[in-house]
Amino acid sequence: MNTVHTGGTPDVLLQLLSPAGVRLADADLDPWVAEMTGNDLAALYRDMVVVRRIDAEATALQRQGELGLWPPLLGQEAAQIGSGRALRADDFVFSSYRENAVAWCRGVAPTDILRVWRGTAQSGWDPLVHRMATPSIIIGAQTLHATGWAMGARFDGADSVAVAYFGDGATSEGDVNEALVFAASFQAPVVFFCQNNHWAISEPVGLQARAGIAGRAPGFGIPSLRIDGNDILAVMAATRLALNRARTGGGPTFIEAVTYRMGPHTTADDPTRYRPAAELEEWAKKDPILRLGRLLDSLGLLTPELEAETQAVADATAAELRAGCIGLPDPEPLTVLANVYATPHTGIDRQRAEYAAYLASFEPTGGKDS
Amino acid sequence: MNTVHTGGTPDVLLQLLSPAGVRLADADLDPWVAEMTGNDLAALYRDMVVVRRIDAEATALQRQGELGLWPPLLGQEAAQIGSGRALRADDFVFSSYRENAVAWCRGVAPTDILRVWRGTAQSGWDPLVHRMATPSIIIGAQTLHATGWAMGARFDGADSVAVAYFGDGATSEGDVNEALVFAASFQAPVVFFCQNNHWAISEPVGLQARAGIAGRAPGFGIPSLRIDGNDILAVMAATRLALNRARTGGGPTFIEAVTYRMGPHTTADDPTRYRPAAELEEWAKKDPILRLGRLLDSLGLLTPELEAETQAVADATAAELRAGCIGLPDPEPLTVLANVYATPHTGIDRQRAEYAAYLASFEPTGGKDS
Amino acid sequence: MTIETIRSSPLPAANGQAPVPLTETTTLTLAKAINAGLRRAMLDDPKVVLLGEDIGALGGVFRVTSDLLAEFGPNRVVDTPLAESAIIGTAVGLAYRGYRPVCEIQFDGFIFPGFDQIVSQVARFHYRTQGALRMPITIRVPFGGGIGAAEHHSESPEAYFTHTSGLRVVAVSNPQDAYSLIRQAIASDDPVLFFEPKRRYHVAGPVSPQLGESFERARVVAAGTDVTLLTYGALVSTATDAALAAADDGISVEVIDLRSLSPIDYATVEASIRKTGRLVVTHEASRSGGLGGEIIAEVTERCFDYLEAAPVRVTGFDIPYPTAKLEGHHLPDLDRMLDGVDRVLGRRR
Amino acid sequence: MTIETIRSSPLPAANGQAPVPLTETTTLTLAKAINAGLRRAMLDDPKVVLLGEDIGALGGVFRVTSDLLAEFGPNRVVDTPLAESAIIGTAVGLAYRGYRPVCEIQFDGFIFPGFDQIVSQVARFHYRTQGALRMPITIRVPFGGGIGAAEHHSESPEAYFTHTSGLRVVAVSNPQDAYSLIRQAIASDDPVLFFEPKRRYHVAGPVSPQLGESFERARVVAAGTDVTLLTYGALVSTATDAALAAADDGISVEVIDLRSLSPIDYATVEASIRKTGRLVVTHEASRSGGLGGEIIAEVTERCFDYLEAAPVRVTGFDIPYPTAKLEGHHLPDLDRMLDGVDRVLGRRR
Ligand SMILES: Cc1ncc(C[n+]2csc(CCOP(=O)(O)OP(=O)(O)O)c2C)c(N)n1
Ligand SMILES: Cc1ncc(C[n+]2csc(CCOP(=O)(O)OP(=O)(O)O)c2C)c(N)n1
Ligand SMILES: [Mg+2]
Ligand SMILES: [Mg+2]
Repeated sequence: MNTVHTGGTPDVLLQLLSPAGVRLADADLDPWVAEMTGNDLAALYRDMVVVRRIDAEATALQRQGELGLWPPLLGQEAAQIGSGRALRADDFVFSSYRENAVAWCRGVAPTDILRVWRGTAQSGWDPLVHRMATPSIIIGAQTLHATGWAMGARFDGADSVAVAYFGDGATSEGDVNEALVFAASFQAPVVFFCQNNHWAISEPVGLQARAGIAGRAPGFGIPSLRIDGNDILAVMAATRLALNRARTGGGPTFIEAVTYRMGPHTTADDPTRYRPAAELEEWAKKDPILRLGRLLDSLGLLTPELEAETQAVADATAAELRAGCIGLPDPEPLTVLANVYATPHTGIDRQRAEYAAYLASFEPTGGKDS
Repeated sequence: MNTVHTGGTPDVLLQLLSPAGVRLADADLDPWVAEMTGNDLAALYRDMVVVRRIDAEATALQRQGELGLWPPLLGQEAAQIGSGRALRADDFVFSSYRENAVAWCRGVAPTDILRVWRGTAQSGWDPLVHRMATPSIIIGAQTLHATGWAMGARFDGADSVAVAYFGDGATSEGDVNEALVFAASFQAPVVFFCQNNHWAISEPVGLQARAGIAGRAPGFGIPSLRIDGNDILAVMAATRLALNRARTGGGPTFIEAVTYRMGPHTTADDPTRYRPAAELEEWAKKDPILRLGRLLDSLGLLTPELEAETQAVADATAAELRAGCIGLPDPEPLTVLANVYATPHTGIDRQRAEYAAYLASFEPTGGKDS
Repeated sequence: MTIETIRSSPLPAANGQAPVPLTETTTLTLAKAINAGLRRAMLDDPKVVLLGEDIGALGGVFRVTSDLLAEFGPNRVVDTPLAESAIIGTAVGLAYRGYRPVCEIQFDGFIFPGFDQIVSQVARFHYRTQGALRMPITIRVPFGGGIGAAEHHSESPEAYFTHTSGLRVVAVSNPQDAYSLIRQAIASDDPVLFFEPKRRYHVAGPVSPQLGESFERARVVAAGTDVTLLTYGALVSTATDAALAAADDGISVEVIDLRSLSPIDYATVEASIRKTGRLVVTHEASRSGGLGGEIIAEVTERCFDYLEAAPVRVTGFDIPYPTAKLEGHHLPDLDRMLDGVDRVLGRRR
Repeated sequence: MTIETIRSSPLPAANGQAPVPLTETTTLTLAKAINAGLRRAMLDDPKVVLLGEDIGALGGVFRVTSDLLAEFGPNRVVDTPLAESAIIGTAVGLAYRGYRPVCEIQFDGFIFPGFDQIVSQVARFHYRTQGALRMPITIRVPFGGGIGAAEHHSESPEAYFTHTSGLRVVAVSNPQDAYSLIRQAIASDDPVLFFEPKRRYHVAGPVSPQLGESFERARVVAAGTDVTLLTYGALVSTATDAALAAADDGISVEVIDLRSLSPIDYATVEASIRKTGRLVVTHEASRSGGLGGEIIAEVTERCFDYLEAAPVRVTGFDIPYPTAKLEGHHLPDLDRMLDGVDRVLGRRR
């Protein structure tokens, strides 16, 4: 297997699909997408269009004051859908805040993704139900959680795999490096999936990783792959390859998906302060959706029906999202003091009783304004 | 320069001196020790014998209850003297607790090294005078201090170099990895000198670094060298090479000195619980002092005079150490509350006054027993 | 309660020009006042360097370091890789070399990866080396809630640092103090945790170029005789409003802005309590182990005979910082402060 | 003061045999009692796994995990690489999978590299997920001084954790509690910081196999009527001695061992203070921001009318933990406790 780099800095960028939509051959990756049908490709296309639409709608909702903040994934659809769709239901995802398309793949309702950003909950979904952890805002922390989960899977003799998603900036944090150490030591079935979107807020990737991101892992004893993250076929193939290594006792794999954050860091960010406009233009040419569209087109699959159907799903999802978002109920006041502990706790119980009494003292005039 | 590994896991172990004391050639390292005279070799030999004697005497002092604890360097004399003697006076050392021979090279009086372990002070010497930081007990923390110091040296346009000493176990800590990231990003003039002595208390190096220690740095964009740490010539040459890279704008270098902790982790440790006896025997054959002795002998330099003189220095140093240790004054009681801040501080000033009054209240009966 | 977003209001774009040094009293936002203080300190002492994430071209996510990169260059305004332990740890190394590093932690909740370096290194080197080594490091931390943010962006971790000997801890509440105290913090030969009330960043006020009185001194914001209301940071403004509201009710509340959280200016606090006999302490941080308890214990010890009632705490609950739609319940507001005043006066419960 | 070294006394060598489970009251050292408790928990629940540095073949630097690797194998007793953040962070992942990890932090001072994972992750997941995810993680920390050790080996960091909502904090003082409470901590569905008084590790006492009363309950160690002396961990023994000494002087001191530091059993504390009217709190940790202040503030609020004097603190100073030859000055000892008792009785100063 030549594409798995066990040493040195891999500078090859693995691709199965050129920006022009031409299918390229790669002996190592090809087998992992060999059985894909036209329908499969169309499904991936639909996924990408829909999550881009979710992203646009959420951005609009933020601009309209319905969300506090939104971290767009614009440009990273292939990296997220390609990997997310490669997972098995019993695998477990540990992600950062930007993996909204992965959540989509894990069956999370779009409205639930918004809860955190509307501020009605700190976890939009039950992590055990969707087998996707609450996204980590502390950069890199989740890579250790993924590694621990994978250690447990190995102890249990299970063939489920943990997948840790994180950004290029995250690779500088101690936690991510400690995760690589532990994963290597315990040969934990974990896939480290790094989306190198070239920026950590205003900082270019070169500040974080002088030798290239994929070059880091082999020094820890973890093979790595550097793939075109805007090429959904390469992403899917590489993820399947890595998952399979993990399932069959091969231990951890590190994937660098080279992609680009086409939007701001979040809706609060203004990238014109630090990012050359030309760079964005360059990457627009490598758009992941256009690219798969071109392949579909060349295969005669980009039919008006597919376009229409995709559009309809996107429209419906966006409408559902908007209505769902606006309809999200505000949490009950006293839930502020709920669930701090799993078992009764004299300290919190007292504060809860006191606050309930305090709120009740406003009752005659209609309750505390909140 | 072939010996500086910029990628992959270097498995070559660079040597200039075989365990039998035979001088070996290495095109990259040779120039850095080309000008060494017989006197220079004899001086290194003397250094190693003396620091081993200091180590033995300190161990004895601990057994006799004069020290609380002692971390022996037995077996690591070449790694520490070879590197310590390569430094310039204006370089700055940031070390761990085991680098007593490096402190010796920095001109720290042996008795001062003991202060910490006798418990009379938390820093045995003034770090700014000896240009060697107070040894870090928190594993790995000092590698960031070294990197910061080196960033400052670069900002200042100075050609001084920071040297960070740490162990194989330390490479697992987030801090050490973050230090590599920062050093690479800022091309800081810092040498990372890792003594791989095969153990971190009871844990073998394989638990910490599956791919080998020297293989880690290239992935961060830092070239590395893997050298025989019991070969004082290789150590000195590699350190000089790395220092020179740093001084001339080449940025950081990582050195893995492969050596062996022949004693316990500290005097409180019992390695028979976890370490195979055969391993120790194997390494005894590679003893760094024997090895240089054999070279000197083959060069006709291991004269009775040298032996006698070395012995005399060692004896004198040990005697000085013992007398110095036992004579170390206990700190004055009120120093417990001194120097918490550099500037007056109402909180601590009050506690100091109160405690002085409290102590004074015992005066009639001869003061508080302490 | 509406959701405010971080920087929901448009921010002035970087103009690329070096601002003129503050020479006379000028109206500045709190954020701009810190910017001006940083700039003054950097002009005065070439050993002052800034370290942090996104502090260069972007000028920090709150724009507190705007334009400083352009003026002082990348060796003085250092955009660092994304690693808080390294930001603090390299600052220690710089201090070893005689620098006066000013670290920016992007948000309160991101200080914890750097906690070990702060607690075990920065705070201790002067003591450890018996005074041989100074750690004139300033760690700037935008802190507190009320901005409708996601988790880890609204915390008040100050008590972790006031329990750490060797650190000084300062919290500012207004543009003038922001300017004067950041300069004093940087000039201090001791390490200083410098807490900036992020929800007050865009509130403007007059700033004179004076250094002002020592940052160890608390400030009596409003004089009063019935109750002492003690606070710091963003809540100083709320407390001042509460005092006004109480005055309508005939209650005279003395509001004190602590400014220095470690050490605490007990001379000023004691003088107030000897006058009022009643104390309310209010902060956003959780109650248990928060600064309020420490202050009450100390005041009880110093002024037991002057206390007419048990001191009262009005604080955040003992919960992780809650989701945005619930933070209005967690944060002490005017009503809860008045409730505290009522309680210490025995008027309620 | 003499220097004691860590493990200066010879330790029993690993015998390689699995100890018989505790079935009747047996005399055990505190360290062995924890070992027995861990073993019981591991036998009872296959999801209990131990993680830590040197806990396998070595049995931990204090031998608390002796023989467990041999009995349970490397998937249950996991010697980890040297990285505290990872020890805690992987425990979180294991908890996600239904495990009950028990992490050993080798010494108190080494917990700080893991602080972020404890404070921002372990403590919050239950709240964050509205109860969907439990974090039954126990973090064992040998704590406190008095062993003549080098820096970072003698600290009392408990107040950082009692200020962290979402954590439970327990400190044990004797072999029976060590055995019972480690089992309760592991069985708890909440995360527990479990502080072990390292200078008492080798003190033996009777241990019955009972789980005993809930770890939330404080224990009245010695009944008394004049002064309440509140403490936990290693100082319980000193406080008991102080009570005996005070009795010689005709002063009746009630000694309370808190056991749970978060939450605190204020029912027991209040009952005592209503009786004595006088409170002394003593701990090794620094005074400012320590647990003493919190307790005094709370007691003042709850029992103001019962207090006959201002409560007194007898604690470590506001200094980094000092060098071994000075720790005798820093640590509260019998004399300083008696001085505190005298002060609260108005007999001195
Ligand atoms: C520990 C920590 N430090 C700082 C931040 C603030 N922050 C949020 S996102 C971000 C950049 C992350 O960049 P990257 O890892 O590349 O992910 P991306 O945003 O590009 O997806 C920073 C610095 C944080 N969330 N956590
Ligand atoms: C942060 C931290 N964790 C744990 C320890 C306890 N400890 C002291 S030395 C040591 C092993 C260090 O091994 P290594 O880095 O290989 O250095 P060596 O002792 O072999 O020189 C450990 C775990 C510590 N001092 N600091
Ligand atoms: Mg990025
Ligand atoms: Mg080692």
